[in-house]
Amino acid sequence: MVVSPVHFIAVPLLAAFLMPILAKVNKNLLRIVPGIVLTYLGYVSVVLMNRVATEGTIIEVLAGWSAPWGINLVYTPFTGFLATLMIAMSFLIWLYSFKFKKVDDEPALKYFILQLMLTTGSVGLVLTGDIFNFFVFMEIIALSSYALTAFYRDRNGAEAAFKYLLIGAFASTLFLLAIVLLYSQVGTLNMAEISVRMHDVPTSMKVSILVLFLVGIGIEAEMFPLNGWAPDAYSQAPSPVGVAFAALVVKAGVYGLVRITYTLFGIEGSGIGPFLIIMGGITLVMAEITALKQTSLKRMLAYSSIGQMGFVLIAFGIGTHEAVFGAIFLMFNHAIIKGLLFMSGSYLVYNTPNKEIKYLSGYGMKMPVISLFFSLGALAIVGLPPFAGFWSKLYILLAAADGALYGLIALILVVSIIEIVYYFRVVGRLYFGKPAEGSIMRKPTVGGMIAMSILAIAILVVGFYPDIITGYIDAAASSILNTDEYIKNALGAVNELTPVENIIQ
Amino acid sequence: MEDILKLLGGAAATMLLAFVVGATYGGLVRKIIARTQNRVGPPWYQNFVDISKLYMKDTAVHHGVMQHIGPAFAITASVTVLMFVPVLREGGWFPWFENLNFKGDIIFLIYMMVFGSLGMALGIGQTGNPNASIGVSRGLSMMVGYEIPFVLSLVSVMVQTHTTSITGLMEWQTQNGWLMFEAPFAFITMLLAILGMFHYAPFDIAHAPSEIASGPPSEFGGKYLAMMMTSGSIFAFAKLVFLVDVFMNGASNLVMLVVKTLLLYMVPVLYGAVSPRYRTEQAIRYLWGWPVFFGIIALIYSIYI
Amino acid sequence: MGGAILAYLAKRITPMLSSIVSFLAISSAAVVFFTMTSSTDVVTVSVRNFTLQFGLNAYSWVFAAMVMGISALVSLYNIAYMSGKDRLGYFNLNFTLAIMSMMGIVFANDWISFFIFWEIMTWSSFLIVVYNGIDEGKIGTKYMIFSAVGGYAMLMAIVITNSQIDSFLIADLINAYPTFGHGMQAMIGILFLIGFSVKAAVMPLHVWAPRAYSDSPMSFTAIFSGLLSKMGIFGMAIMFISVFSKASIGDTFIYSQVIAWLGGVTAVMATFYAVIQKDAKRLLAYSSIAQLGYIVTGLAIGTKLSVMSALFLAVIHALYKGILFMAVGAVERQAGSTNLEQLGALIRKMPWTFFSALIAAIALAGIPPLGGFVGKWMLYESMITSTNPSHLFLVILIFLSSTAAFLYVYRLLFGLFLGQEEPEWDHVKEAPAPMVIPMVLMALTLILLGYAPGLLFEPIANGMEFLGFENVGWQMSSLSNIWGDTVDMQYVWGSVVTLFVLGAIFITIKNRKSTRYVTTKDIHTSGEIPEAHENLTYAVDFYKPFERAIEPVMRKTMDFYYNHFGNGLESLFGFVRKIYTGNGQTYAMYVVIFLVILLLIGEQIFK
Amino acid sequence: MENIDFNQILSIAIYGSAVGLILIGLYAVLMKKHLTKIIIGLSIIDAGIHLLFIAIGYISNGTSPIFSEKGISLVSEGTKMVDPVPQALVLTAIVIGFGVTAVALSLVIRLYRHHQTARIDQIKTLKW
Amino acid sequence: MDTNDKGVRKIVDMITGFARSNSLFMLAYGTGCGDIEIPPAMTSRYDWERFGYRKMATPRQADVLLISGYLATKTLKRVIRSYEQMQEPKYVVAFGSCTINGGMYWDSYNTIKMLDHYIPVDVYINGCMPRPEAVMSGLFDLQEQIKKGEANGAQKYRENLEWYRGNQKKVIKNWVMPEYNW
Repeated sequence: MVVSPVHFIAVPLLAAFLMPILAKVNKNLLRIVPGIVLTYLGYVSVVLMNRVATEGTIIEVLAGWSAPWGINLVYTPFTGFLATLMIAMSFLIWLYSFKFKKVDDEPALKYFILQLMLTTGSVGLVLTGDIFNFFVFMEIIALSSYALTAFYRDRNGAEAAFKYLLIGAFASTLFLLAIVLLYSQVGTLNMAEISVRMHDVPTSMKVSILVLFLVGIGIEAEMFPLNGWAPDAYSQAPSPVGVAFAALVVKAGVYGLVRITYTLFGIEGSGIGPFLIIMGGITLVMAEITALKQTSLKRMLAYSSIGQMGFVLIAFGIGTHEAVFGAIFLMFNHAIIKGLLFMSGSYLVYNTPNKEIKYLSGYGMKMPVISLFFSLGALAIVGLPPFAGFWSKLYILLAAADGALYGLIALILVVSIIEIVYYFRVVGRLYFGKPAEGSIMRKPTVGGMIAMSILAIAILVVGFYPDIITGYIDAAASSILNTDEYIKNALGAVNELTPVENIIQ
Repeated sequence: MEDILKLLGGAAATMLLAFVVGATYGGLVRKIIARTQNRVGPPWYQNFVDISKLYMKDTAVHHGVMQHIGPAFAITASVTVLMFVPVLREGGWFPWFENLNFKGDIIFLIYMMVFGSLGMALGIGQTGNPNASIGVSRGLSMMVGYEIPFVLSLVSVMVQTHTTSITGLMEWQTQNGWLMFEAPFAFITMLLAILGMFHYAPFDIAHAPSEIASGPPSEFGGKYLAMMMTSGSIFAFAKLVFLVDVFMNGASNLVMLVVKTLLLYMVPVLYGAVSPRYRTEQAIRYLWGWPVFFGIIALIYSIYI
Repeated sequence: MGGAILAYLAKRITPMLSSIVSFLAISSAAVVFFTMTSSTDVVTVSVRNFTLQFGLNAYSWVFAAMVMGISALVSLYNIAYMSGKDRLGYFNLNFTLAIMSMMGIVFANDWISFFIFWEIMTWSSFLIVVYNGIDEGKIGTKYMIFSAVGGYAMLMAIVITNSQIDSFLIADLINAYPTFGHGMQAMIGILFLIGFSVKAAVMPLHVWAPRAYSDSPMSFTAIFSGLLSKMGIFGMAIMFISVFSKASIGDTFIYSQVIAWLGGVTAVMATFYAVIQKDAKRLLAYSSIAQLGYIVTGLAIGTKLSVMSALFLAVIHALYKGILFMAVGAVERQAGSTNLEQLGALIRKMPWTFFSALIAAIALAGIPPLGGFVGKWMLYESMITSTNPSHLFLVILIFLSSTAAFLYVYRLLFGLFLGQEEPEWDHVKEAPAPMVIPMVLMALTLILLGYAPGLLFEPIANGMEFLGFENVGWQMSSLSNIWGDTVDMQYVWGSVVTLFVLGAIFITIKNRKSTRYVTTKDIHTSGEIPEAHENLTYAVDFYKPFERAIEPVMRKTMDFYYNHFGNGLESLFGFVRKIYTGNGQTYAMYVVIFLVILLLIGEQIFK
Repeated sequence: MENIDFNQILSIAIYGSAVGLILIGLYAVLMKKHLTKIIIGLSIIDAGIHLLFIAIGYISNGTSPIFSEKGISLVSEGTKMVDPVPQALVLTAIVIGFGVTAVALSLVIRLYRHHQTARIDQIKTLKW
Repeated sequence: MDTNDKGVRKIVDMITGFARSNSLFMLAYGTGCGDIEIPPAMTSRYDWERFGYRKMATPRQADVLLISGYLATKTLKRVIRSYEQMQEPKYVVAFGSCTINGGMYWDSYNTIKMLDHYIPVDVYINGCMPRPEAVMSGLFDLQEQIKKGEANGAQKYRENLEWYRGNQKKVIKNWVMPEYNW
């Protein structure tokens, strides 16, 4: 079987729609099928990664229509890296949630379908080379996220989901409006093509489109004034979904932001860079400040996630190769570390009222392994060596220093101190104090333990030996920065098959 | 071998001299205080009698090994200080009293001077007597008070003369005149500091006999007290010689030595004879007030002269 | 060299399941270290686009030897001290990590690995600080905040340096520093100094230290105060000597002055606080801060003698503060308390502990003839002989601090070991051998160093020559300043020891038969008979008069201001976060407002 | 008045009504407190945008967008064919909008059951 | 002691006698009204310091225990303890009639009559109260005794400890004195 990027979308989507039928056949199938699908996708992505490394960007044209008319998937090192990351995280989430919903099968069915759809959406969003499909995948993500957020009937999930929906629908509307305006100006939906034709667009219109895009995608990327939905959704969604938000949804959002700013509008000299830095800075500060005052562990993690995204935005805003490298590294780190934190954290707070931190005293003794994982994650996310988080922070700081942005460095470091404070509050609490009476520990499932162990090992390995991953990230950074190459590759397919020939076929 | 013999002989001679002069001074002080109070006072040799009586006490009790060797700390400190202080200036009888004059300097002596206090304090601590501990607390606190002007004065002298050794200081004085006049502010500071240093009134709260039962030595009797008093006599003399060396160019013969030390000694004694008593914190604040002020002036003077 | 690194990496991965394993690991690393012959190997690890270098030089050898030697002994102590406590694996893992990260710091030849190990050291020690779990985590948080401030200041300096010279090597910074502009020099210098000052607990950045020192298990505090804080000194010495001295005098003069005075003020204030403490651990913690103040001052003055004294004091301080913390730890373990107002008269029960503590206390007080005096002497002499008038005033501060140090030293020994014997402490026994042996060994080292400080001068002089001094002279047992005045430690030592032995013999054999030991209940109490349970020891508010005398300077602590600042900040944060109202419509409103604003000013932003 | 181009009026009307719909929807979303009204507002915004999209793609007097073999050249000639893409996209968007609305309404039902109210300013259990 | 050393011993005794007698450190037990006579003896009117007498604050340093007046059974306990804490050689000087025979408290139920029964007294000074002159005269007597080597109350006390203890315990009902190895 020849692997191609299409499988990323086709296989999970197919599986998702087949699952109700499969569930009728055997109830256990619906737990196993996502695993099989994701394992297969993992295989595909590994193969493709290797192929990209040797042959360069892979373009997959769908339905026989080549660019700029047809819908195409662009598998660059950058998108490939993100897709692989997403699939890997998705697989771990599946492992983690394998036995999570055993109470009754009906929600489990929905859950796995939605999870597969979420994966599809995220991976598709990353891979697509077409702005409207981008929108469609964004909506797939959004819809499955709404549903997943409201998954538990007994929590305030519905409220969170409604807020998410309200903002999310707004986002998609604005995004659509942007697409409309863009189309009216350039008359194409292929991103590479748009990028080429962007020069001709009058500035005011260009700015309006950019602003609409920024706001629309900024909502998904949790940019500051647009992120009111995020903490609620993170904290009310089932914990694997929290992981999925951190590892898939937000990453997709950031990807979109980057793709639009870098490829469509061009980062250099456009004022987008400083804008991203400023907005990222504000996001970072606001989120960390708010996180400091949280009493609920999950909300704290959510705000921390927002903060990290702000950090990523800063790094993308700086826009040098080093900064983008750091940003992608940070995206990777954030996915694995926040994944670990959400996974272990939700075990910790499983039985505490309101998921409050203050009830966690002394859990270090009751749940040693989980607490260890959480502490590891906490150490890593604040960027303490020798864990993974340190390297990404270091590279971003180096990039900032190269740009002589000393104030920014100071800001990042001050905020890191706030981050340290609230994370270490929790870690400190875990390791001393007496556990409250009658608190029941939830035993972690085998799948969950495996997932967390893999993440923990990944954090350690990347921390000790970052070179294991830096090669891929370097390639990814080059590919996102090199817009011309992207255009050439994406449109290069045109030269191989002329559209007319296509039509005739 | 000869050196060692000479050293030991010199040391013994110096110790004897110091003890005799120190104890005599002790008697004289008592006499003088008595005279100021319109009394006759004990004979000048009274201290010898007291000390020898105490050595002749039949029994002695101690509360533990630290109390037992506490007086040994004290005598170590006083004799070591004595060994490193030039008793006489070059020439004359000097070779007999050379001891270890060239092996140490002022900073070392400052530190050596507190060695005994601390050792004694440890011995005193072991007795468990609350009065003794209160005395120690007061004494050590007061020490912090007077060390500051003391050191300020010495530092300014050292800065002015560009040497930290006593023999160097004395050479400087031989050429340039007594530091008492060359460094007047330092001398004033020192005079104020030694009021506290000799623990006479008004800085005698550490030993207040009727309030805290003579304070630190209240559990020491017999040979322990005798040794403390011996050490005290030697130490008083050593300190005086040190001060005379620093400010009055030492002495070329024993007569001059006695005259100079006695003159200097009279300052705290006479001041104390007519003074009431400061509380500890008052004493510390006093010592950190004018004396330090003068000390700083002395330091500035020594830097810019 | 490579062996040590390897051993150390291997150790790090091994889960430290018991203290013994950790002791074996550390001591074997120590053995490897001390038997290492060639010290010029450089191990290079490359990460992406830069390389990390590890190597040993004459300067870092001093610190490496100190770390290895003392931590090997302390880890022996640790076996007995920690036996029977919870979560040994957790503790020992961090314990070993901290020690090994210190080795990493001294081995590091580049700033990145320096920083990596620095931070490992920080968080592993943080995890130990919260191990005891007292006071709701405030101590740990404070420690972490300040360490983070320091660490990040350092990181900032590192990345800025890299942006200037495109190299992380320490040597490159030293060479390139003079070529920077003034602002850049100042920024890098100050940031590095902040980073190191936090660990060295210099005055405005010290508030984490007392509690962090006192609330960790004592076997770690011996390391914490003795060695870990020395890493700040390690870095500071590099800054002051190698980096600043290459730059033009005028610029760096100010930093040196400021830091020197800060060190002096630290020494005085911390000493005052130490004097009024009621808890032995807290007392020692403040004392550590004060002693670090001396060392910092010594470094900042920057003459040959002062730097030598600072490095000498650094090593000596590790020794004596290690002993004292271990002794207090032994008391804590045996008697279950470290309250100076309650304990007493343990001297007869724990003679060896007392002996080591006594030696260490004498060294701490700087009284001849022990090693502590050597360091202090050099420090004073360097200041007095300094050509800079401000140092002459500084010497008074230092002197005040070191005189006041007698107070707390006495308080410590008195509170723990002297005073009246109480039935309450009758059960106390001498600490087990693994605890006593390291203490006594270290005490003997102190005595030896008093006799022959040259043993320590040699590596220090080599290290200083490496750092950039020329012709660092030293003699085996004689100290001298630049005015040519000397102190002959052999004679001092000989005189003191001879006289002491003679005096002790005399007082012992005199009336030996009729000299008796009586219990501490048999004291003069104006005839009153104290009952067995009555404690007459004067231990509460021991230095109340002194406290009253220094009261004006003690009214407001630095801690107070920091707490106010922190609380104000927290309430500000609490206010700011109200922007997340919880109303979905408000969020939508934010989106629209943001959109409108961007649309309005978009053309100005995006060109 | 005879100069008035009907097409121009039509396009102004269409564009105007699109913008109007968007603004009305925006008002509903931002000002109305009832959840259902907010959702209706969202739908109205959607409708407005769809209208706008169609309007952009529409070319008066254009032919229906059916490619012949010379399809490409038709585009380059320009004006005769109505752009098919917006229509296709709007169809997709409508479907998506429908989905969103459905999910939203189901959420409203659940919220009402949970809180016994459908006023958005009273559903604020999650905040700060 | 060898007979040959007799001469030496004599000289030594002389010196010790001189030193001991001329350096009397006193611990005044000033419970009774007699204590008011000590300040005049100390101060410039009579100035006993000229004879080497000196008031000490603690029994450890003192040679002489001055009992200045009547002793209640309650205070006797303190006296005994103070006496036992003194270092040998030690002497007791009791003054005032009360210490001799109870004086005006001769029929009091809680005042001891003969101090001699409880601790060995070297010198009694009678009078109610004895004037400073009398006190000093008594001390001169003590000096003479010391010189002659006759003031050996402490030795007596040690030898007849059981008898003394018996007497002491008779009057002190709640005997809680610790058995120090004085």
